[in-house]
Order: sequence, then structure tokens, then C-alpha cells
Amino acid sequence: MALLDVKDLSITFGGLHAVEEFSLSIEKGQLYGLIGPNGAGKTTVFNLLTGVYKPTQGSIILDGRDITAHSTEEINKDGIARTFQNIRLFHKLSVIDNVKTALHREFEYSTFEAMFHCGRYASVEREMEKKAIEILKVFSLDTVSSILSSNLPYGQQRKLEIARAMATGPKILLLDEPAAGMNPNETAELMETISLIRDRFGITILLIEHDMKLVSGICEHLTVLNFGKILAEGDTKEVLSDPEVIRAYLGDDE
Amino acid sequence: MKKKINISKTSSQRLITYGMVIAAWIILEIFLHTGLMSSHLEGLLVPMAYYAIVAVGLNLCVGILGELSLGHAGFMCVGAFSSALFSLLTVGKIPDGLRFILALFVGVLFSALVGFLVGIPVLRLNGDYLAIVTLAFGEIIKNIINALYLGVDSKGVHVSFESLMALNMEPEGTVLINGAMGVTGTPHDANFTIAVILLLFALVIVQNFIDSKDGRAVMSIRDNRIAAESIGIPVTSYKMLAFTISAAVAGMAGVVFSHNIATLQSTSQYFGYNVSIMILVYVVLGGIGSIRGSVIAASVLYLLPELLRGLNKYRMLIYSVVLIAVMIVNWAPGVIEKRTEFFDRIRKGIKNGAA
Amino acid sequence: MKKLLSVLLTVIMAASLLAGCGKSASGGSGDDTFKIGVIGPLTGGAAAYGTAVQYAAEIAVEEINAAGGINGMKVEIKAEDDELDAQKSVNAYNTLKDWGMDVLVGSVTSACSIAVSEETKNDNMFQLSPSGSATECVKYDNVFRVCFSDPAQGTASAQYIGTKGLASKVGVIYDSSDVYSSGIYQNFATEAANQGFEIVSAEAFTADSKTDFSVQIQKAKDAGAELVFLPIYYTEASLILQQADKMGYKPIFFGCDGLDGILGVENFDTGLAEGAMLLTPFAADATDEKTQKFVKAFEDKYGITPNQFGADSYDAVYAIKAAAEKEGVKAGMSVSEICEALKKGITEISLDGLTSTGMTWDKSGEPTKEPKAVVIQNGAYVSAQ
Amino acid sequence: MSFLTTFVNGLSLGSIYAIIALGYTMVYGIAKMLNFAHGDFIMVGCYIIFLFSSNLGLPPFISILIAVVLCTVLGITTERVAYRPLRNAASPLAVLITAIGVSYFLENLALLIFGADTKSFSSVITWSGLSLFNGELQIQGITIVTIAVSLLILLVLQLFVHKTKEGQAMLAVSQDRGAAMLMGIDVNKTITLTFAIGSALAAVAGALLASAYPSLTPYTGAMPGIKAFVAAVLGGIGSIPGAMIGGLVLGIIEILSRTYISSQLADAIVFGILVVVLLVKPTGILGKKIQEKV
Repeated sequence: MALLDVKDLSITFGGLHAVEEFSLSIEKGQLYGLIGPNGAGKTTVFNLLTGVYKPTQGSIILDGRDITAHSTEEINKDGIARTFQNIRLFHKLSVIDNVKTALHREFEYSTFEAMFHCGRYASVEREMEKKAIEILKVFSLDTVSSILSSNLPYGQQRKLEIARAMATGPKILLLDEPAAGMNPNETAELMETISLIRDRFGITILLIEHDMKLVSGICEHLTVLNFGKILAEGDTKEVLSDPEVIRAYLGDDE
Repeated sequence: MKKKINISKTSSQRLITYGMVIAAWIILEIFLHTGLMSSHLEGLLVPMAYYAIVAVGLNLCVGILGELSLGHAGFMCVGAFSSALFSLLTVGKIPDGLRFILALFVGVLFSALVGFLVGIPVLRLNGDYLAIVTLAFGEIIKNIINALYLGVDSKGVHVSFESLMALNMEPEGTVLINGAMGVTGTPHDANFTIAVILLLFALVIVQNFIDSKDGRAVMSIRDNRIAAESIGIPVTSYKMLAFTISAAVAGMAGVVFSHNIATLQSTSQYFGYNVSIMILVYVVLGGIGSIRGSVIAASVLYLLPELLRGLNKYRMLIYSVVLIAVMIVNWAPGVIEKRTEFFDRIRKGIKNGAA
Repeated sequence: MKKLLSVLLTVIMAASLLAGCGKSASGGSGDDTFKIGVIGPLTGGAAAYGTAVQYAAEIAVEEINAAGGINGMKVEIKAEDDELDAQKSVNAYNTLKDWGMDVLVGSVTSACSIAVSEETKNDNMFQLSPSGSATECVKYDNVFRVCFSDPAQGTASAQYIGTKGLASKVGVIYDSSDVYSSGIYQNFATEAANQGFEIVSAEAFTADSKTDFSVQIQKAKDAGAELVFLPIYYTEASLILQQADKMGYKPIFFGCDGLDGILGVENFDTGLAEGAMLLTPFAADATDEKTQKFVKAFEDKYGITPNQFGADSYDAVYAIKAAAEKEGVKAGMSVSEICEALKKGITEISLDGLTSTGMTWDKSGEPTKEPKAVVIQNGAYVSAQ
Repeated sequence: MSFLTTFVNGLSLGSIYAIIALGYTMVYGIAKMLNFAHGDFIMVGCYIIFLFSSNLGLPPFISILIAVVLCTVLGITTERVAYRPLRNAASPLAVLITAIGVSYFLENLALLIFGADTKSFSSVITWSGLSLFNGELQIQGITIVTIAVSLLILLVLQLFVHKTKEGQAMLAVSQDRGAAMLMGIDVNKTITLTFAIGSALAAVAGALLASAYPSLTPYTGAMPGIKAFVAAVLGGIGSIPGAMIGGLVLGIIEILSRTYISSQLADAIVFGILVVVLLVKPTGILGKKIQEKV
């Protein structure tokens, strides 16, 4: 059974069919790409999957459970974490605090203990710190853990966003244009990290990307979206050689 | 302190704040007991402390939760009245010290409750809409208590929103809240030391809260609500939590307020929106999100107009000009740039001079 | 910024401590001057009352000094602002203590006066409030007042209306957020039951909504009130009179001492107040020599006509003088000793003041004096006897 | 009939709130700031009219004109000196606090110049009004003028915003300041113009407020200012017809609840209505919903 099973997902904004009958099936451990020209509705799909928008029709099944009606917050608990196209860090918090915030569900102490720093507070905080550093290390951010997240260079901010999403312990990670604004070196490094997340932590990944080098380099499966509808779907190599896909991209470029 | 190597930067910052308050208290107490302090300044100490407390509470709401509240004077009002009523009813029945502690609980509890109830509708709104609704709630609280008549006699509790006569009290009954005339005769239980202890207590709670997973969750909502939701933060409950604590701290200040002065009235000059705004000024000038800044700013800005008494009519004019000037110097992007440039040049000048 | 603030704080603290230079150990001036402190709202919405009290007290002190002082002591006076705020009133009291005040004339308003009385009681400082009219103002034995109490004014007004048969249907418009106003109203309503007239409408307003009175006036009009009782201050009363006039409603308006000053509102059409009555102990155009002398001195010095607050204050200073002379208060006495002497002295004197002749006090702190009703005719107060 | 009278009274109060709210809403919509000092501009307008009309004996119309001009100058100056430097400050609270500072400044300046004594304001309208239904319904002249003026202002503002180049520029700036700038709109000029209009309206509102409720103190403008702000939010802040509706609704509710419920609780009811409306429609009656783009 697929880890994520999306059927006939549609949403309209004031008569405009932003996404129409979108279906998707992702197996556990897959590295899946969602591509398409600008305005094709890719980010809208992410927003539907994470409960930011409610679909007008269709269903989202995660690991056998219907999560279509769940709120964003519940969906994260269900096991979907995401990053954003326009980076959304907690900019007035330090790098490590961004990650610690995302660890809130895994570590537990009461508000009373929080207000008086008593009971479990000290030990739990220490554990939390350790875990956060561990995650930051994956992204080589542990050296900058105490600086303000808004002071990080752009590439590192993107990485921190992925680290933060990972910290919530998701089954599936949605990455919205993780390589946007990165130089080729940074992109290459990012590709390695993404593969690492999948291989070492067993997290399934769905990503939106424009950088074809990244897409063809790491994605195993692709779905191409154009004008809110699925244009093509399947194995990366096959999809990318589909003449219709090429036309859609070239047409977009002109 | 040395043995704990990884004492974090935040906790040392916290300790500095406590130290500062304690040092100020020690110095002022020395002056008090050696008779070096003027009676005028002596009378200002307790108000200074309770405004610092309420500023700390408001900063939790404005700086940490990131929601502008213009109604905190209303929570102070709730704390003041509920605790004053408790003290009035139990005076002579419970020993003084215990009575004040219980009154404190009552005041904090009631203001937390009202904060919670107000928070349910208010926190669904955003930005300036939230601000104006908190202002509205502050005014509603003030207005309702102002119109409230409350008394007890052998038949029980009487309540009216009309007039004293409408209470239909037995002649020997006691009137607790006499409408606009409010509550008179609250025991004078608060003093500077108690106020400072409560300030420290408020600081401990608020600063510890900020440096905890709950505090981080609240700040994450402030920084980016959508991202906070995406990592599964229960946004509404954390907002409610922070708002309620903030209201409770304001209520605590209210308890000190009512137990420091014999007359307590729910009128604009004590609990109106202008008071909420005055406290907001403390918070902004002290630094949004800087708890220590709030304490310092509240102390200085409360004392400033009082110490300018000699200037009489001109003092509020001066205060307003200073306020505008400070805001522009500290916040205007253009001025900040020039200022930085200027200081850089001086620094360079010093360096060159030294070389 | 933060550093700047901390530095500022330290500087201010240090400066104020130095400026304060400590309090005098036993309190009191301890030299051969007699220091009277005055507290009232000198700025803000009620400044008219506070400044009147301050100015009148200054005139009284000047006269006393010109006539040789009290028991040979020169009298000094100092006024502090409380902005109508009870907490600030206590602050003002403390400032005056630092100055070395021997007795307090204040506070001008009830709530402030009550708050300050808690302090004067602790210090055993003699307090004579010119116009703090709420019952609680004089609950301690060291506090006395010059004005009528609210109950007395409310009751006296009802009695006056009843005995003179001015009306059978009475409307009331009062300020529910004001101690003075609601205090009078409560006692007026209680006494009305005994006086054979009916209160047909009793409408309140609050400090936050005191510009539009159309509703309150309309209700009184609809209820057929022949007389509208206004236990409020003249500022709002002037508005009510103007709005009632526009609405074509012309009942008898009847007020208490707070209405005094209505003719002095700048640009007010005094014709509107024609026929209005008020119960007040003082009218600035009374023809007796004392009043005329006081009014002239006041107008010469400050350019405005004094109101009843000023008169109360003037009497307060003279009452202190009389009581002090009676008990032989002299230089070098402590605040507490002065207080004990004055407490005794004031109950033994009879003062012919501006607000009444033959005023006396009893231990409760209440004055005994005759209320006077005046009616406004041709833009002037005329005795309504 | 007494209900009708009450209703007309509410309409009159509401019209004044509406004119003040129009100024509030424009400044908020375009400059994106709560001008807490707006109520005090009204007070300044009142004192200027008082000075010229009652003290110097100029005809009311001329005094109002002078007040409009001086208030406009005051508005522009305030914006230039106190608000503009902070327009791009790190926190929107900075300019809010500065506005509070300006409010304190104007109130205390007035206190210093004119004193705390209440001044009685002679109405600028001398017309005694209409008497309908055999005198059962009295409508005062000032009431009729106030309602007419507020409608006229609404009409002129709507035409101005939708039909003139400057008005279009205002709309553009209110929707997206950055985009407007890129399109060559002089944002500074547009905001200055907005303040000029808002302050001129404050002077007109002052003339009507003081004529209807003829007492004048340095704090005259504060509470009407806050109430009008509530009205602007109620109607949907940023919306010109919304401010009008909000003002009228607020005025009518205030008077009705004072008449039929309790004069002591009227303010609580008025503020309660705001809370209820915002809960049902979080952006006010005519406000547009703005969803954050994810």
C-alpha cells in the first residue's frame, strides 16, 4: 500500500480551477518530484496536502488514514512536514531554537514546570538540546546553532527550514523549491543532503523543483502539473523525455 | 555558577535582571531605613513596582506573543477589584499576612479567568483588529464594574446595575461596591518589599516561560504563524496560554494597586484605555520583547513626570516631546543610519587619535 | 537604548534622592513658620476646582501674614497637583511632607481626600478638606471639612424642593462615575420619598459620555418632569442647559454647589441659566463686605471670579488660624502636637466665613452651617429666600 | 414619536462619528497607521473656530475655513515631522507610540494655552430646525446640517477617490505601497495628501461636534476620536462607505441603548457591538478579507 494516496483532489478559487482531479501515489521511501511551469498549481497541491486549503473534492489518505479534513496542525502530527517556497523561519529565534520548537511534540513537560523551571524541565531541555544538535549536524548547521536564524545566509536558511521540518519526525517531507536561489555548489550539496535524509532516516520525500539537474539527479518518480491538471506521471527519465512535457516547458519559456 | 558550564546566555541574562531588581531594592531599602529618602519618593515606590509588573505582563503579550493589547488596564482592574473584595470580606477573620496571600490568589485567578474568556474571541482576530477589540474589552470591563453595585446582608448577596437603592439591602448590610464610588477601605497590605517580591515573581514566571518549550512555541507563532502550524504547534491554545498568563500578571499588579490605596474606583484615570496605552509606552520604550527593558522603562517613565513636579504645567508637554523624540531617534530607519555612521566616525576618530 | 535607560534611571534616582535630602525626622517645619499644604487637581479636567482652592488659600495666607501671622508665626503655603488621581494625591501629600508641611488643606475632591486621609491618619497630621464631600472623607478623627457632606446636600436639596413645593414631578440627571454626584443623588432619592414629590426619571451619564445629553433630557421631558435636579458640576450642567433649550424643554433646573461657576463658563449664554436654582454656601456677587473683599482680591490677582471651592478653601485657612490661636499653637510643635491641638481647637471655634456665618465643627468632622438657595436672575445669583 | 426623536438624535451623533471615522479610515487605509492623535486634531479645530468666531467675532463660515486650513497644515506637519521618519521602522508600534506622543503633546499644549476651564462654544449653525407632526418630532438645525454635511463629504470623497488621478493613486498606495511606487506613484505625496484630507475633515467634524455639544476642553476630542475609530473598524477599516455606515450604526446604537437599556452601560454595549461584529465578520461590515499567501 502506498504511504500517501491522493485521489481526485480539486480546488477552485472563485471559479478558477487551481487544481483539478489531482491524484498521486507515493510509496514509502520514494523520492518523488512534482514539477511544472510557473502557476501550474504545485504549491497549491502542497497547501492542500498540509491542510492550509481545504479541497472542494477528493481525498488524501496517509498510511491508510483519511486526513482530508484534518487541520494543518493535525496533519503535521499525522506525519507530513513541509518547507515553504518563500522561506518561513522563526526569524527572531536562534537556529537551534527553530529546531527545538519543532521538537515540541516529542519532548514533554508541563506549563507549570516551564514557568518555574522545575521538575522535568532541566533534563528534558538537555535531551532536547542534544537531539536538536544532532539534527543540525546533518545539515552542518551545528556550528551556527546560536545565531539568529534571520542572520543566516540564504542557502543555510533553506537548509534550516528542512531541518526544522525533519525535527517534527515526519513520515513524509514536502519540500517546496528547496534549491531556489542557490548556486550550483550549494545545490549539489543540497542534493546530497536530501538523499541522505531519505537513506539514513527513511523519510519519504515529495519535492517541487525547477532545477532540472536536481530533479533528474535525485527524483525517482515525477508528476508534471500544467494548468492545475496532471500532464504526465511516471519514472523520471520517461517523463522528462515525454514530448508533451517538453512542449509545456518550452511553451512556458517563450 | 561556574560548575554548570553550559549556563546558557538566556539564563545569565535572566539572572542579571533579577540581580538588578534586587540591587535596586536593597539600595532603596537602605535609603528608606536611614531616612535619607524623601517621603515623596517613598510614596512612588509601590506604584513604580506595580506598573513594572503590569509592563512585564504586557510585554509577554506584545513582545513575545506579538499581539498588541490595548486592554491590560482592564485586567488590572479585575485583579484589583476581586482581591479588594476578598480582603474587605475577610478582614479581621483571617490573619493579615495569610489574607493578603489569599487575596493575591483571588485577584490573579480572576484576572486569569477574565483574560481567558476575553482571549477566546479576541485571539481569533489579527493585528489592529485585535488591538481595538482588546481596547473595547478593557473599556467594557471598566464600564461594567463602574456601574456595579454590590452588597451583602443576612439575606445574601445583592447586585444591581442601577443604583444603591435598587440593592434593597437591609440597613445593617454592608455595601461592597458602591457603583462609581467603588470600594473604600481596602486594608493597606502592600508595601515596597511585597511589591518587589511580586515583581520578582512575575519576572521569574515570564522569563522562565519564555525560555521553555511553551515560550518557544509562542514566539514561533509570533514570527510565523503558518510555519508554526506546519510544524504542528497548536496555535490557538498557545496563544490563549500566553494571553492568560499575561492577563494574570496584570491582575497581580492590580492586587498591589488596590492594597496600596484606600479608594478604588473603576474610572478612566486608573483603568481606562489611556492607562493601557501608558503601559504600552513603557513596553515599547523598554524594548519590545525585552522583559528587563520593560522593568527599567516602567520605573523611569513612571518616576519621570513625578520628579518633574517642579515644572508643573510644562511637565506633560516635556514628557510628550521627549516621547516623540525618543521614538524617532530609536526607531526611524533614517536616523538609525545616521547615528550608526556618526558613532562609527567617532570610533574611527578615537582610533586614529590613539594611533 | 537599554544602557541609556539604565544610566538615565540611575541618574534620576540619584538626583531625586539628593533633591529630597531626606525627611525631617519628627515631621513639621520645626522653625518659626507655619506651613500649610494644599492638594488638588491643578491640571486636567478638574483644574478649575484645584486652582480655585490654591488661589483662595494663597489670598487668605497673604492676608493673615499681612495681619501678623498665626500666633506670631509667618504662614507659608505650597500647593501640589494630584490630577484628580488618588495615587497621585498621596504622592503629592508625600511631596508636601518633604517640604515640611504642618497642616493639610485638601484634597479638593472626595476620592483623593479619602486616599490621603489614610496617610494623614498614620502621620497624625491635621487635615481640613475644603470640598471633599463624601461621607468617608472625614471618617478619621484628624480629618475635618468645610463643605457640606454629600448626604447633607442631597437631603437638603430634597427638603428645599419639598417644603417650597417647587415641583411634584422631578427628573434627575447625574454623573454615575463621580463620587460627588452619585452620593448626592442617592441621598436626594432617599429623602424624596419623605417630601411628597416623585422622581419620575433618574438618568445617569459617565465620565466617558458627557457630551451628549439628548437621551437624559428627552426622558425627563417625556416623563413630564417640572424640575430637573442636577447634582453635577457646572461644565456638564452648561451643556445640559444648552441642549434642553434646543429641544424646547424649559423646566426649573436645580443644582447643588457644583453648579456654582456656571455663569463663569467662557462664552456661555447666561440667559439659558435664567431661573435655575442652586443650593450653595457661596455666591460671588453676594453683597456682604467679606465676600466683596475676597472676590475683589481674587479677581485682581488672578483675573477670574472665584467659585465656591475657592470660598471653602479661604474659610479652611481661616478656620485653621482660629483653631490654632485658640489652642496656642506655636513654633517648634511637631505635626502630631499641632494636630492634637487643632482637633480640639476647631470644635471650640465659631467662624464667620465666606460660606456661612457662625460655622462650627463637631468631633465627627462635619461643619454646621446654613445652606443657602440662590436663583439666577438677569445673569446673577440672587438669594432665593 | 419618542422613538423617532431618539433615532434622529442617534443619527446626528452617528453622523459626527462618521465624519471623524472617514478621516481615520483614510489615514489607516493609506498610511497603514493608527493616528491616535486624530481626535486631538478635532480639538485643535474646535479651539481655532472658538478663537476666531467667539473671541475675534469673525463669521462662523470664515472661522471654519481658517480652522480647515490650519488643521490641514497641522496634519501635514505632524506627518512630515513625527510620522514619516518612522514609516519604515522595524515595528509598526513605533509610529503608534509616536502618535500617542503627538496626542499628549496637543492636549497639553491646549491646556497650557487655553487652560483647563470649559469653554462654551457658540453653535456655528443658527437655524432652529424643523418641527414635524405638529411639533411632536423636533429636529434641530444642527442635526440636519450634520447629516447633510456627512453625506456630502461621503459623496465628494467617493468621487475623489474613484474619479481623480490623485484618488486612484491613493487606492493604489493603499493596496500595495511597493507596487504603487514601482508604477511611478509618489507615495510620499499621496500620504501627505491623505493626511491633509483627514485633518481637514477633523476640522469640519470639530465644528459640528462643538456645535452639537457645545463645550470645549483640551480633552474634547479624545473620546469621540476613540469612538470614531471604533466606528471605522466596525464599518471595515479602509473602506469609505464602511466608515459612514460604522459611524451611523455606532451613534444610533449608543443613543438607543442609553434610552432603552441603561445610560451607565451604554459604552459597554457600544464596545460590545464592536466585539460581536468583528467575531461574525473579522474585518468589519464592509471590510475586505485579506488572506495571507502561503
